[in-house]
Amino acid sequence: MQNVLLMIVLIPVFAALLTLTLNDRAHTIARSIGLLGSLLSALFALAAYIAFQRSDAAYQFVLTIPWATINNAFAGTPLTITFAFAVDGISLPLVMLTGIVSVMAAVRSFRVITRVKAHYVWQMFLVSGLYGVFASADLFTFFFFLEMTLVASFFLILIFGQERRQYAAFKFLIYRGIASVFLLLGFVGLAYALASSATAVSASQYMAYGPNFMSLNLLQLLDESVKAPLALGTQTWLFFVFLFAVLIEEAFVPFHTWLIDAHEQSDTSTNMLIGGVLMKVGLYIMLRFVVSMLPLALAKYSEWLAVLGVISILYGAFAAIAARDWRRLIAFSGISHMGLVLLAIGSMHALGLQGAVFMLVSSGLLTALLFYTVGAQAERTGTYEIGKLGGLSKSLPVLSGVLLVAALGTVGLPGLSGFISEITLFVSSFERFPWVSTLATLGMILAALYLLYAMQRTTFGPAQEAAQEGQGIVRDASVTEAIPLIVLVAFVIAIGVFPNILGVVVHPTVQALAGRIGG
Amino acid sequence: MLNWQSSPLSGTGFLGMVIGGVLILGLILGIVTYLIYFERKIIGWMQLRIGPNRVGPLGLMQSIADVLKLLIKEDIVPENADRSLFLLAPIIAFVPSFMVLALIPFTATHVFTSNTQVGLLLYLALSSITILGIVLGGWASNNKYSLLGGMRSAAQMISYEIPLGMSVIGVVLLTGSLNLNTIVVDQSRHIWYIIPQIVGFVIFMIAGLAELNRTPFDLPEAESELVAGYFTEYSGFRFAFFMLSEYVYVFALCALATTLFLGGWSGPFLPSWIWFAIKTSACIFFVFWVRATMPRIRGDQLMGFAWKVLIPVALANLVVTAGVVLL
Amino acid sequence: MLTFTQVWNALGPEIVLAIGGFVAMVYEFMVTGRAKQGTPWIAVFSVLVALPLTWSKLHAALATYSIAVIAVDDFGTIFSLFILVSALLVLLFAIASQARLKLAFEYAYLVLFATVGAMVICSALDLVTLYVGLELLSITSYVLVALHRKNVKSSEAGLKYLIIGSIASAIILYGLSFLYGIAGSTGLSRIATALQTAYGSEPGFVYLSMALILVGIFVKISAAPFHLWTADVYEGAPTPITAYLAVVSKGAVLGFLFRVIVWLFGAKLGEWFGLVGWIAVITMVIGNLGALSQRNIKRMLAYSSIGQAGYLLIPFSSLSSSTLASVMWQNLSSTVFYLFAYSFMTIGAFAVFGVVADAGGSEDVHAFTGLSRRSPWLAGMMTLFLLSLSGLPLTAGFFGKFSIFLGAIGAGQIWLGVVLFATSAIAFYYYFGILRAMYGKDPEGDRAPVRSSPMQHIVVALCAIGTLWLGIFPGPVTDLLSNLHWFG
Amino acid sequence: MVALQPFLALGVILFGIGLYGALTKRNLIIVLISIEMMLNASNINLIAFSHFGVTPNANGQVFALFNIAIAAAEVAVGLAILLAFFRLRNSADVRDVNTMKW
Amino acid sequence: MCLYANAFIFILVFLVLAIALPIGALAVLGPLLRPNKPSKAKNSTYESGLEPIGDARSRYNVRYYLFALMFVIFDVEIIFLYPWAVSYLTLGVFGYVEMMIFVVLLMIGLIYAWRKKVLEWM
Repeated sequence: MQNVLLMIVLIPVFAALLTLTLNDRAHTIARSIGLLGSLLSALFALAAYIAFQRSDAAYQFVLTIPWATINNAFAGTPLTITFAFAVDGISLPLVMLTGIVSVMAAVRSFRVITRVKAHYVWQMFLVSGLYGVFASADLFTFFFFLEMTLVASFFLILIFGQERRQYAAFKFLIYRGIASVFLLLGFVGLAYALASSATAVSASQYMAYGPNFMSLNLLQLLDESVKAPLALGTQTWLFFVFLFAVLIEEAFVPFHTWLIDAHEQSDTSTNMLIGGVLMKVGLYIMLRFVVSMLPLALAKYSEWLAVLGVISILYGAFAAIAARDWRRLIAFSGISHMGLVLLAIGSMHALGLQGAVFMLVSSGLLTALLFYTVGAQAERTGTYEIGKLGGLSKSLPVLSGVLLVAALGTVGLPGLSGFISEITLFVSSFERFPWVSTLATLGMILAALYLLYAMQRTTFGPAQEAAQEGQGIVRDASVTEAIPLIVLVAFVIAIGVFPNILGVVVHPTVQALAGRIGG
Repeated sequence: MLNWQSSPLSGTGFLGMVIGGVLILGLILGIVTYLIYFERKIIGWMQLRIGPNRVGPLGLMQSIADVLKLLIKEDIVPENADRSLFLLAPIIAFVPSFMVLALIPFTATHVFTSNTQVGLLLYLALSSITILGIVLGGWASNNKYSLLGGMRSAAQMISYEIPLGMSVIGVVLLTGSLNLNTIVVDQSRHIWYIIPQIVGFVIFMIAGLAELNRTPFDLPEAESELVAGYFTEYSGFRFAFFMLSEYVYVFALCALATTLFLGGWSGPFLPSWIWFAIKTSACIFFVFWVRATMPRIRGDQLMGFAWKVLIPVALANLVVTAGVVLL
Repeated sequence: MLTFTQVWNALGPEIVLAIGGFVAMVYEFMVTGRAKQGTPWIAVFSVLVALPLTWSKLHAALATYSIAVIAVDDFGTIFSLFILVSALLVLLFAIASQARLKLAFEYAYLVLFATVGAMVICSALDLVTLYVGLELLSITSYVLVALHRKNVKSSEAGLKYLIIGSIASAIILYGLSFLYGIAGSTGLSRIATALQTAYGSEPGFVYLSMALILVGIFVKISAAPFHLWTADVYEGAPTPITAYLAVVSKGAVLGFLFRVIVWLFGAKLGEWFGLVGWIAVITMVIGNLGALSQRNIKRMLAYSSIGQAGYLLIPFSSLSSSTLASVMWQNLSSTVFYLFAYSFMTIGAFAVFGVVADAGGSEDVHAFTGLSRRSPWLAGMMTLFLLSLSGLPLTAGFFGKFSIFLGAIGAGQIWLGVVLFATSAIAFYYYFGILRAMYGKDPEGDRAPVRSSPMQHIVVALCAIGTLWLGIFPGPVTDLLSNLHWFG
Repeated sequence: MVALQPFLALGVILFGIGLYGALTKRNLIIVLISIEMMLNASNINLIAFSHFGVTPNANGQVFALFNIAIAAAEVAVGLAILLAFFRLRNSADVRDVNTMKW
Repeated sequence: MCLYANAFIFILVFLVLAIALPIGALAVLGPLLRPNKPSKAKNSTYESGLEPIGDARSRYNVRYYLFALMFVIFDVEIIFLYPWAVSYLTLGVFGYVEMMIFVVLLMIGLIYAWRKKVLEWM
């Protein structure tokens, strides 16, 4: 099982390379390769889930491939860079999420009819990058795959987007590029700080690790940060570097505009991957690096996180109310929900952290579902504008039904995945920040308002012009279209009803993590 | 007392220098005056004419009369000329021609000679300044003939300067010094360098003639083509200075040839300066003889000859000489 | 008195190149017609001979091989290797472009002579040798730039480069003359010794000479604010020559910078190198911002190379904060690593640009429109080079930048590292602009594949292999670099 | 060092004039001449140092000789390029070097 | 002042004399002796008696420049032969070989110019 993660990451790359060799017109083969690649990766992810040691909080399936050594990297200390893969209870659910969403996106991409080959190539690269980000156990590996997602998404937006796709693609590139810079700075700073503090603590540790001491390997860094925690000053500036990167990555207010443009201009499958998976990366960074290795700074500035989270929640909610376009609405709603996760992290509690992970997965599934449905509707009616849609429940009962499930799930209806996430999350945040959390609940209430209103406008009510025009023939979801919907809905319900399928995996890790921050 | 060669400079030593300089100046003016006479006579005889014979006995005063005539003629500056350059050009041409005389060892005691270690190099360096005067004169006149003459002579002089410079390196190789006096002393001990360096000597004389713009290399002032070449617009004494510098160079070049190849002032029995005068006169006679004999060559032949014949031959001479010296 | 063996040991590769240059020259003017096409191959052959010779000099004992004016140390050797590899690529590139560019065949040996100059700069131990090498490189470069005699742009570029370059040379020389005055010797080691006392006794001269030399060098490596000539010269020069200027000239002068400044003014590093840090920052910012507004790809790449010069100055300015030898070695190896990476990706980018611009008859970004549909292979290669230039992982550019970044952080110059990557993020914009043209748009008009020759593909492939190799398996190179005894 | 200063001063003056001329003059020939002046300023320095310097030796003069040769090469190349430019643009004025944006 | 300088002071004396003579003859003696009656015709440019046509400072053949360039290179290179020649006897075989290389390079340069038809006048 040791290579399972490597397989997961590499299969999409092979699929992409295979697709590259195809003829430009071999659309069907390209689609099949794309679907098969995604499916195979997802199956391996499932295998990893099954083989995962439930009770173990530590990293599993560790695989380290040495890559390069920079001698004298810092005043005589060599720096080893590796390709290292491993998952724990936080990253495994996200790997699973990637698997589910990527397969659905691959199915969805059947609808692409121009430049099919290029679409699948970039999509496979994006998927591989996403897997890589979550499965990596080395700062360099992480960064590498993050950049891979950046380039791949750039091209997906650029080639397959709407009218203003160039603007959106470049905005996406620049924002996330800058975020990457800060991330890299944070990474190097982290590695450097952990190395230097360790040498200060004891020479024997240094000797024990030998020349491999200065490393970007996450396992070693974690180990080191437990043995010799960083000084508060160091933690603080690293914390802010990471925070800044995450704010941009995660499109928190005021850095949110790039996400709105990207979502508005992308095609559906890209939106599913970006909104469903890529937008979870920033908070994953928060959980992975900040919570585990900078606990002092986190404790000191956790209020900041809560406040930033609430600002995003409320801003996202109000902006979503004002949104006239479904995609904008989903984007703002996503920002709003991610603010919730930030708040949960700020609560510094095991339950909150668990809620955060749940929220990431749940929101990923629901966002993908929403984008899928909305995209499918727009394909038929030719518009995303809420005001122009209406009365679709008659002509499109399946799609409308799924939209309803998705909206309800996002709002937090019990029995769906959103509820269990929100409830765990709020429990812990109320304990720590009662006032702020009250404001956050207001955001959730607003979410119910805008989502249900928009859904109601679209699904029920009088049929609008656009819906009627809809190229004459309006057909409900075909079988191939319905499968992803059903699968996604099934997962949403499964998590809502049996939270333990996630919980058993997440819980031990989160407990261990919370132990570090005193939760 | 007036000797400045062997003691640190004093007032009287400086006086000696000045006296020496003035003496040479007077001497050279006389020499040039009679060089012109000499040339006209020689060419006349060779062409079965009489040459100047009206002014003074045997026409001896002819050149002096010419000089005086030039002195009292009007100094015309053309309207469109670049006035300051036009006025300056003859002086630029003349100054180096006179300065090189300071380097020639006329006698064994070389009172009138700057006995410097880099004499030969200085000679070549100074003499090439004259080209500037000629080009500037041609350009400043704003006359098509002048300009063309100036350009031609510049091209010719720079082309021939290279073989000239190369041809004397053989002599330097044999002596191991650039000091003209040492070169002469060396020859007086061994053999005149014209024997081992006969190729060098031939190149030197040919290139020297071309440097002087004399027949058969007198294209820049070819009367039939370019009126008077670069000094078409010059008149009066400015014209005289161009002429003067040309004849001073004839003398200086022959003196240099004597020094480098013919043993300079060295020779048995007679005083050294007489040996020097004899050898130089022979050289000068040769130069005039060539003028009387040879036709003018064509422009392309002229340049091609320098680059395609003289320079390779000079280099070959250099290689052979160096090899022989090494053995 | 020197023996021939000593000279050969110290200058073997240079001698091979020089002889190769003259053979190529004689061959070029003795044959006529199609046979002239053999000229650059003679040059390629001599570079191929010189490469293993240089390689064998790695780890050579300094004392055994060095002569008074030339040091055989690993610093010079590794820079020479870089120069030779780049020169080889440029030569192949030029051969490939020959059919369209109609370059005079003189370029073959001019490149060789310039390469000799560049190599001499990097291993010179004497001011005279240093300056002669510098001028050999510069003067041949002027000619190379102006090689298209019938082309106004080329002549103008040559003229501009000549004037700016000569002024810079003159300034450097003036600085060097004061060094000679201070030390009474032209040997670098003697000067270094003399300078240690001269800081106290003759501070004016020391600082004056240092300032003059630095200014001259900054002009030559087109560091801002002395960069104004770069874009014009690069635009006007024939494309292979542009690549040569961007890579070899810059690299060699950087070697000059390290050799002279670090050796001679080492004692005052701390005081002055903060200034170099500022220059590096300005250069990075101006280069990358300047590139944003360029429509002509050649100019854009020129500005990008200004930015790269800024990156290359970072290790140099990082030397200030620490006197640790290990910091210096790290900075040197990251510089050299980046130079190699820079060589592959820049020459590669110029090579693809050359193919596309020649075929399209335009140097504008429009020439690239829809390239991915017309020639996917070229588009893919260009993507690789651009990604490497923007510093994305698994390409040479990332690892190079990363190690420079590490060096800056290690020296405590975090802000330099931040500016490095922040300006790289700006650079995304214009690099991806080309990608946008290649992938985002359909070809205008001509949809046929871009005309190209096998030779062009070979050059591009070689550069791509280099870029990927350094990006994916940097290990061997970093090992090699970390085991060098830089200055013996 | 008493005798050194006048030479250095001469060098500075020459260098200054040369730099000024090279940067401001419009005629390209004059620019080239100015650059030559800058080089010669260095030569004066070198020769002055070689005679009056801390340890008088011939190195400076050798350096100066090399410089002269280099300067000759530079000027030859410069004139050749200028010539090519002149034949294309019929001008030797700096302001006409303007095909590309400066 | 040492003996070394004497030789050059002597040359300086010659320089002064060489400047003094033309100045004396042209600026001092000349105005006393010469008439000065400029007229339009007299001051016009001589062109075989015709009215001058156009400006004389036109472009001339590029050959002149090429020869000038050749001269610059070769003349300076020759200067290098002088110090070599002077100290030739102490340099020995090494010096010979080095200078042969130098001469061969010069020859290559010359033949280059030759083959490239730089030496064809007119």
